[in-house]
Amino acid sequence: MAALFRPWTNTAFRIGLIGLVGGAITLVAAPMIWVRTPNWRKQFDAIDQPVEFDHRHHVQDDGIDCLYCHKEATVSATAGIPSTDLCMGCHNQIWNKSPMLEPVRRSYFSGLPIPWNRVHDVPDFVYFNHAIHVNKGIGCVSCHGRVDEMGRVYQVADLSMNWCLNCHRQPESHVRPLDRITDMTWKAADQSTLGPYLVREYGVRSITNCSACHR
Amino acid sequence: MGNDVRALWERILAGKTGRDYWRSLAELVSEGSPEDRQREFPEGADERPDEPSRRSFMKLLGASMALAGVTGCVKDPVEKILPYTHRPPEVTPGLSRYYATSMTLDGLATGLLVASRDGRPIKIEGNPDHPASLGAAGVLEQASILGLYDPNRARAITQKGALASWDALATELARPRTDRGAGLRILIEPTASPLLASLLGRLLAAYPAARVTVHSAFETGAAAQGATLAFGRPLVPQLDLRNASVVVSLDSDFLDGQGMHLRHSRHFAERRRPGWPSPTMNRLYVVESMPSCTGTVADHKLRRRSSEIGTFAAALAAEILLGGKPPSAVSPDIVVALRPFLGREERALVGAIARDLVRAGNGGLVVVGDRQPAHVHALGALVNSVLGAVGSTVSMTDPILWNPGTAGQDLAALVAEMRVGAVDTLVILGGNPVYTAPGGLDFAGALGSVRQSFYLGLYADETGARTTWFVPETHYLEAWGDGRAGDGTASVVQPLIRPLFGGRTDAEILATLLGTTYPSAHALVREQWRTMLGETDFEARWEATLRRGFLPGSEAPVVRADLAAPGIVAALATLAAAPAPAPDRYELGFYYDSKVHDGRFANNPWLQELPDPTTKITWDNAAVISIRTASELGVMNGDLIEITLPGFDNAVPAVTTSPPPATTVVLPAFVMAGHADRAISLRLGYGRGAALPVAEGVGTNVQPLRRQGRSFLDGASVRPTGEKHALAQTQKHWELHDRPIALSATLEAYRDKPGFTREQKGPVLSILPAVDYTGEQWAMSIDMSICTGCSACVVACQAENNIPVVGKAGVLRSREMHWLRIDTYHTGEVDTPEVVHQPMLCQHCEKAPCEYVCPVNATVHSPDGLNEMVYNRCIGTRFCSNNCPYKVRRFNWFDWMEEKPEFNGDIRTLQKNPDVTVRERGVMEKCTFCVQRIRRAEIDASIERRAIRPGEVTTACAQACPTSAIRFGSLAHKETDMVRWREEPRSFGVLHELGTRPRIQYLALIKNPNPEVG
Amino acid sequence: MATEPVFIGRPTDAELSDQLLSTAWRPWRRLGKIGFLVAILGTLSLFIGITLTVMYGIGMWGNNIPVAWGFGIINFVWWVGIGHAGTFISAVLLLFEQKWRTSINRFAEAMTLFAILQAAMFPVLHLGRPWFAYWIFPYPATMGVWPQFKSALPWDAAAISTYFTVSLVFWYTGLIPDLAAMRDRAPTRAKRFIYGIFALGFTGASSSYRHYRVVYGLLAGLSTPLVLSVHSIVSSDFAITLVPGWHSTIFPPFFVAGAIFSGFAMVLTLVIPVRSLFRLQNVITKRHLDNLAKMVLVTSWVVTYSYILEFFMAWYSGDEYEIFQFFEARPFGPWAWIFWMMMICNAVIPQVFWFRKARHSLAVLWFVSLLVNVGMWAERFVIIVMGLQRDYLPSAWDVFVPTYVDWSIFLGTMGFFLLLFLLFLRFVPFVPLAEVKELKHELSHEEEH
Amino acid sequence: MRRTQQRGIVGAFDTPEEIIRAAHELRKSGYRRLEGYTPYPLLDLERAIGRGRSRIGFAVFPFAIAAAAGAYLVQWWTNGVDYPLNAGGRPAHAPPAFVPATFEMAVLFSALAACIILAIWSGLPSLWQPIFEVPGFERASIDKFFLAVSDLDPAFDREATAQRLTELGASRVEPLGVHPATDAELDERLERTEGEES
Repeated sequence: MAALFRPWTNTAFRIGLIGLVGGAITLVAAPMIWVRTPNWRKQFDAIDQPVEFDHRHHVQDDGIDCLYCHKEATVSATAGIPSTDLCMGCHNQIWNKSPMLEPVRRSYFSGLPIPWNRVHDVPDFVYFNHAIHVNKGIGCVSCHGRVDEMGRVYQVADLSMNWCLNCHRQPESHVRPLDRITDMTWKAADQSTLGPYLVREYGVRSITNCSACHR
Repeated sequence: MGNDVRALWERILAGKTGRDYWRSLAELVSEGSPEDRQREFPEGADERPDEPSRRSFMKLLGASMALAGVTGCVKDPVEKILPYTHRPPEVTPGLSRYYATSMTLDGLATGLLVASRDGRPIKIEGNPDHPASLGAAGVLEQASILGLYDPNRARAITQKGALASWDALATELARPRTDRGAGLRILIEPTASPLLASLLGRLLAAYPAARVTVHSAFETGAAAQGATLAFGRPLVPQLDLRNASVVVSLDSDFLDGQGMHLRHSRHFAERRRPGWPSPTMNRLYVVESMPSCTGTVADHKLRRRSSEIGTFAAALAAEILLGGKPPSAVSPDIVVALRPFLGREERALVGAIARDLVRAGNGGLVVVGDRQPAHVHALGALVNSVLGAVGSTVSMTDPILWNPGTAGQDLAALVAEMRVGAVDTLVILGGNPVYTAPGGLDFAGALGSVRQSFYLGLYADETGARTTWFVPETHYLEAWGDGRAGDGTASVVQPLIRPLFGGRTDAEILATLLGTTYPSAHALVREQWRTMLGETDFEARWEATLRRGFLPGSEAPVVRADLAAPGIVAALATLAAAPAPAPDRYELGFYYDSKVHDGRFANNPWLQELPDPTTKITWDNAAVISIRTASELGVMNGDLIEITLPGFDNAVPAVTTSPPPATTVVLPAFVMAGHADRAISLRLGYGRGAALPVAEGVGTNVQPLRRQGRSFLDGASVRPTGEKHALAQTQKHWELHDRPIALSATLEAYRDKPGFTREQKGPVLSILPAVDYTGEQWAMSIDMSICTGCSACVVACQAENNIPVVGKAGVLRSREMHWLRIDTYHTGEVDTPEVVHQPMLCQHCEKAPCEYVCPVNATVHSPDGLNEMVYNRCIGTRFCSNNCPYKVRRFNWFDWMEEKPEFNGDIRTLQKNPDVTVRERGVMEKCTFCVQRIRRAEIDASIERRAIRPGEVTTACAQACPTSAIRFGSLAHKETDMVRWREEPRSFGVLHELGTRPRIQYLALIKNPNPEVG
Repeated sequence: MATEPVFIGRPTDAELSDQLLSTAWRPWRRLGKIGFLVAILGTLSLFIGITLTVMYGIGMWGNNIPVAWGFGIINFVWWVGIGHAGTFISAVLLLFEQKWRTSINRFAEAMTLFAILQAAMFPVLHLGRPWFAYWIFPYPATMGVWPQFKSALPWDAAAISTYFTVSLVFWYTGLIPDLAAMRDRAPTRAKRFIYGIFALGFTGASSSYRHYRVVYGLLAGLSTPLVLSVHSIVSSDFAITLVPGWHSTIFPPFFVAGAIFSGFAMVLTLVIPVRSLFRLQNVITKRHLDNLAKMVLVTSWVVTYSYILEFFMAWYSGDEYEIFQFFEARPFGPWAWIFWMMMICNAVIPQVFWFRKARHSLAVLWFVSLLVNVGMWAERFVIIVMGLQRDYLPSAWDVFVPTYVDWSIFLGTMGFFLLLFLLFLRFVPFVPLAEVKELKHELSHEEEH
Repeated sequence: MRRTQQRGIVGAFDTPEEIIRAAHELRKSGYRRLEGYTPYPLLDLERAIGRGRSRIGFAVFPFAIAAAAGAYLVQWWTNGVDYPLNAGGRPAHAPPAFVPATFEMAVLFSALAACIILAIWSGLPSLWQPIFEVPGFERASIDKFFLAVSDLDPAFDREATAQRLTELGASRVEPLGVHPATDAELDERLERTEGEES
């Protein structure tokens, strides 16, 4: 009698089988790849701000130091967003008519804060402390990238725990002299010798235990 | 069922050792069979949320996203940052600042330091320099921070329930009176505030006919009246326990719940700790009806009904003056009057105590509780002066509380006047009299016949609902004001935050009465203190005072006091005349609750969930009775009993204005070893009415049974109703089962055999490689000898670590979240057991059993010896909790913020500590040794390129402990007490033989019994 | 007395095939329909229970501190245990060349598969945050954190997943010749088509059979240590801890024995009704039931011995916590009646199997097997709940009280199990046709010589 | 096993004994490319057609070893090397604790390997094979025993072999894989057979 299946079913069936296995593998692999993409990590997408604040202008043209506005960085966990009166310190003199600065003036006179949008956002269970990093020779640029070249600021590092551990495991390859903390362009002549020296000098410790960041 | 229960009790009492008793009690009374428990939870009656909350769905959503994301954290949409517009120079975002202020309770102030972060107060600590605090902060002080953020606080001025404006109110209040104040009555709580005193003074000057009633749920004047008898003038005793070597407490809980209890605890502990090499201790006798915290640390506890304590005092005095040779000459009349009391108590016992006191001489001390009537205080004063203790362990000063003098009027008189309509304006400043007034006089009814009544209160409570005008009061953390500590030290109250709901202070109301329509408490305080600090560079001194929180050297001067025989004779006469208690009746004793006090803190979830130090009951009050009483009545824990006080209706002339208050109260019985027989102890402050959602329906209001001027009364009849009520206890087993958990010994035994804990410490054999711990190694030492079980540490921990509240249902299911609990064990005699308090928290074992069973590395050990709990890594297998022999781990069975928003949510979230993660549903949590504080200190030290200093870091519990029984620090700091204590012979580790190598060392409880007492 | 034969009658291969295959297309009677209804209702309650748990949290269960593990883990261990008999019958008995295993092995294996499915739900479901269950596997995470392999739970994950996969493979391999038979015998073209796909084009060529036999034996050889390892690992969830009553070195063998004990009981519970419903008395003879009963009796003794040993060791160790656990908490503490129920069901009742009469009365067999299942569930309850209710610090003691969600999930798994089992009976030849024919062939040979 | 090009003759037998005898005979008379199709494994037949013991076991073994090694290495590297954490004071690299997972993985992969190799060596899955075209072959899985002789067999001769099979007791003899089956033919045949059945 006639067979139930035709010759072509063999090929069809095997292709189907391969598809099945392949599909299963993709199902597992795809998300693992996805979470490593800048897209998921929210890297490189410049964020709009209520005020068109341009770091390029303030840092490069005016040569204002990071710590002038973000002064808490040296003492507190948060780097601090400057209060409106700090902005107005200059801008009641210069550009005090500029429509660009309208929101600032409104905030200044109404007393309502300017609602900035957070760019570097780690989960709430991560207790990052600016003070200790800044005081132990980790430069702004190391995590925030060339902010001085950003019109609208965006996240450069992927801010994954692996990324944190990467530096925590070998601080010597990232430390820099304390007077170069806010220097965006500084490069060590020879990090391999300078690094270990600074680590000893500043008493930098490689801390990878959990409660260092999670409490 | 009554009979077989009776049989059970008989069997228990027959038991030779306490052991059988405790066991049976554990099995049959405390816990009940699971089948019973099941009945408590009928299908679906557990904490099943009514309808799926939005967040739960978001959770699921998040879950699926996380699943898709194969990663720990799901990124949220863009978050906002709101910087200051005008930044205050002193504020640094992310750093806490501390401000000195003080909290006033029952008129006496306690100095505090309050941590403020980014403008919101988040934590309360004691003010180390303040005489009433010495750096400690009690349960109520700690918890008051949550009271500030209570969303149920009143928010608006109302007139007859309708919204009204301050202007309208002010004009009403300030309306000039023509009657010299004849119709004006002021009802205030006891106060020692210089500001209020002067304002009231001015008021009475302006309206000489006005009358002031000082009312509190309890009489606070007994001591002063006693002194009037003993010394012929009203004085109050100031204790100095640093000098006391033998203390006899007559119904006094001086280590907990009194104005100066923090100071007393600290000083008592200093003499209590049997240090090494020469262990010496003071000795404490406690005579009381209901076991108190003080009672639990006593070397000898004597169970007496409150009414018998007077007799005891007399007998003691008799023994001292007649038993041995009189140590000092007293007037013969006293001796004569005392003679009949000789032997009214068992002489061997009282004699021994008397001799002990005499030996101690001016190191002896008799403390009489405020609950006792004046004549007992007089006898106390007698004994003290005979011993020569006056001037050494106790000194007399003028009363600290403000006294209206001739303008004064007691509550009963006021109510009578109100009822006949003689009062046209009644101004009530706090105190919620409708609830706190004794049931005897129907205050609520009388209030109806007052033309115009004003009430200033934190809540629109029972009183607020009945007065014509209601004014929201400011919380003390929002207010300017002042007060005096128990020793008279003038202290300032300064606000840390703008009033959240508007609100006024009592001073402002009084000022308004005096005609200023827009008073400012700030201005008033400054005015007042101008007079106290003097004009000369006032600003600087004012600034200094604000920084310090109080005015040094302002304590009340000690006055000389000589015995006045006639008064004492009179006292003895009243005592002799006291009628014998009816045989078939029971004595009712009324007590402040150690958590909700007189009910003013009833809306505070932390306090409601805090286990009572002695009964471990949460979310309830009970009729506490002795074992024999229980056996007489045939009841066990949770059986509802009906307490009736006969002959009530004629106590008050005309109770026609409103339905007469009930004379019977039904509430659950709780059987407590160490309680006096044939007496029933009731705690005030429960059964609050509406407007307090948290407190509503919690416990039973026992005020209807109270009588004006009596904190205990005789002649109640009791009847079991046969119904049951589930009491939510956090601890149900009180027996040690001979396990080496909470070790104890007597002083002699300790001297003879110091190494009695040797089995429970030292190295243990292990096949595991030694982990070398270098650098800072965090550890804790706890001295059980000086732990009174007051539970301040528990609340401190709750405040510091964002610990959620689970509610009664949660506690009944044994799901309370406290990281730190106080285990209380009973040993020894059945009737009067020895009590051991053992604060139990994560032991931070070096070989932690919890760690190696976690499949995902969510709990691991840090190089500095901490047992780390990583919430964000935890998947919630609960394996760690199973393997924790100390059972100190807590699990988030629900998202408590979601499931119990009424306790954890709303603006209460403003209190949360920003340095501690708020734990998600389904993760394990536990004591972290306040790791956030440790890391903070590490960072500071590291930035300054130095090592952490000894004492730089301490945990919330250690910081709050009134007796400093908890010491925290690094093992590297050899010179600290924490380390020295561990080297004392009596130190030990709990469950040492398991080889967990706990980082917490306990110091065994040492008691110092009098060998003469059998 | 002559032992019963393992095969009755002399049907031709064709008749035999029709008898054994037809179950897959003969229309069902009312009884089957009712069965399905019950099963579906049970499954429903399971999914309601799961939804509530995932939506609100583990708080919906009765667990608390100290009793952090409740029904979840009880059910897990119980179901895994039941699974063991299937593998035991099909693998171990195969290696020992027990003829009587033939006609019931597929049946038992299916039971294994479905039991493991029920069990596998719980390790995930009982988590506080089930959506992170995958963290227990060592995959390259952006967090850079790994599982902790000193815990017994990753072992569990490995063991259970392996156990399920291997059992599935084993089962399917055995099934292939019969699927081929179904392909060639099924009445409608559609059916033949479907079975044909699953038969993978198997022809019964000797060249395939020669590998086939070896592989089948190999799988049996692998499954035997596997079945022992799985419950040993499950037992180490308890044995590696220091909870009184858990911390014991006899747990692995004790648990394996218990597992097989409950497994055989479950086989009896299922086989007896099926046998009569489908009139298979000739292939599943009294001999099979008799042997099963004997196995139950033996394992019951192993379990009983372990109980006695536990008590002895508790006393002998002199460890006060163990002593309290065994001599006070279990016999007299809360839920004590469950402890006594366990003792009676597992140690006493199976003793009736000493009597041939009992072994040959379907009613007795069936009820005893039911009671054994109850008893083994009770054993898990006793170990897990009672150990935690009364551990080291009396201050922390408390009792466990299950909630309606606990029950809906527990009963739900039974419904779901029944559902899968009925589907299996409906669509798969549950007596291995090829093997029975082989057996018949061998038997006929034996008779000749 | 080039089954798809397999051609030759199939003989159907009614009992195992017959087919085994037939196989022996053919073997004796120099046939080398024989294949039997039976409802259940017949060890004797395999021997008769000259198939020795299967070596599949050796093929599986390496997989077992590889899996075990891999499992242990993963545990050792993740816990001991990449991120060692102090869990309960136990050593980060704890061989005893790593045994269970190692063992389980070995079992898992050898089982999977065994089945996959089995499938490959027996040319499965292939839903269609020429043998299926042989009329009456559907009984091969029930109660008939088929013996196929490949035309690649040195001793193969269409008539003679057919003759021989009948002599040896084959109830019927059919050509195998004679018509390269096109879909069209199959369709047309199918109709016919279905006609017959009904």
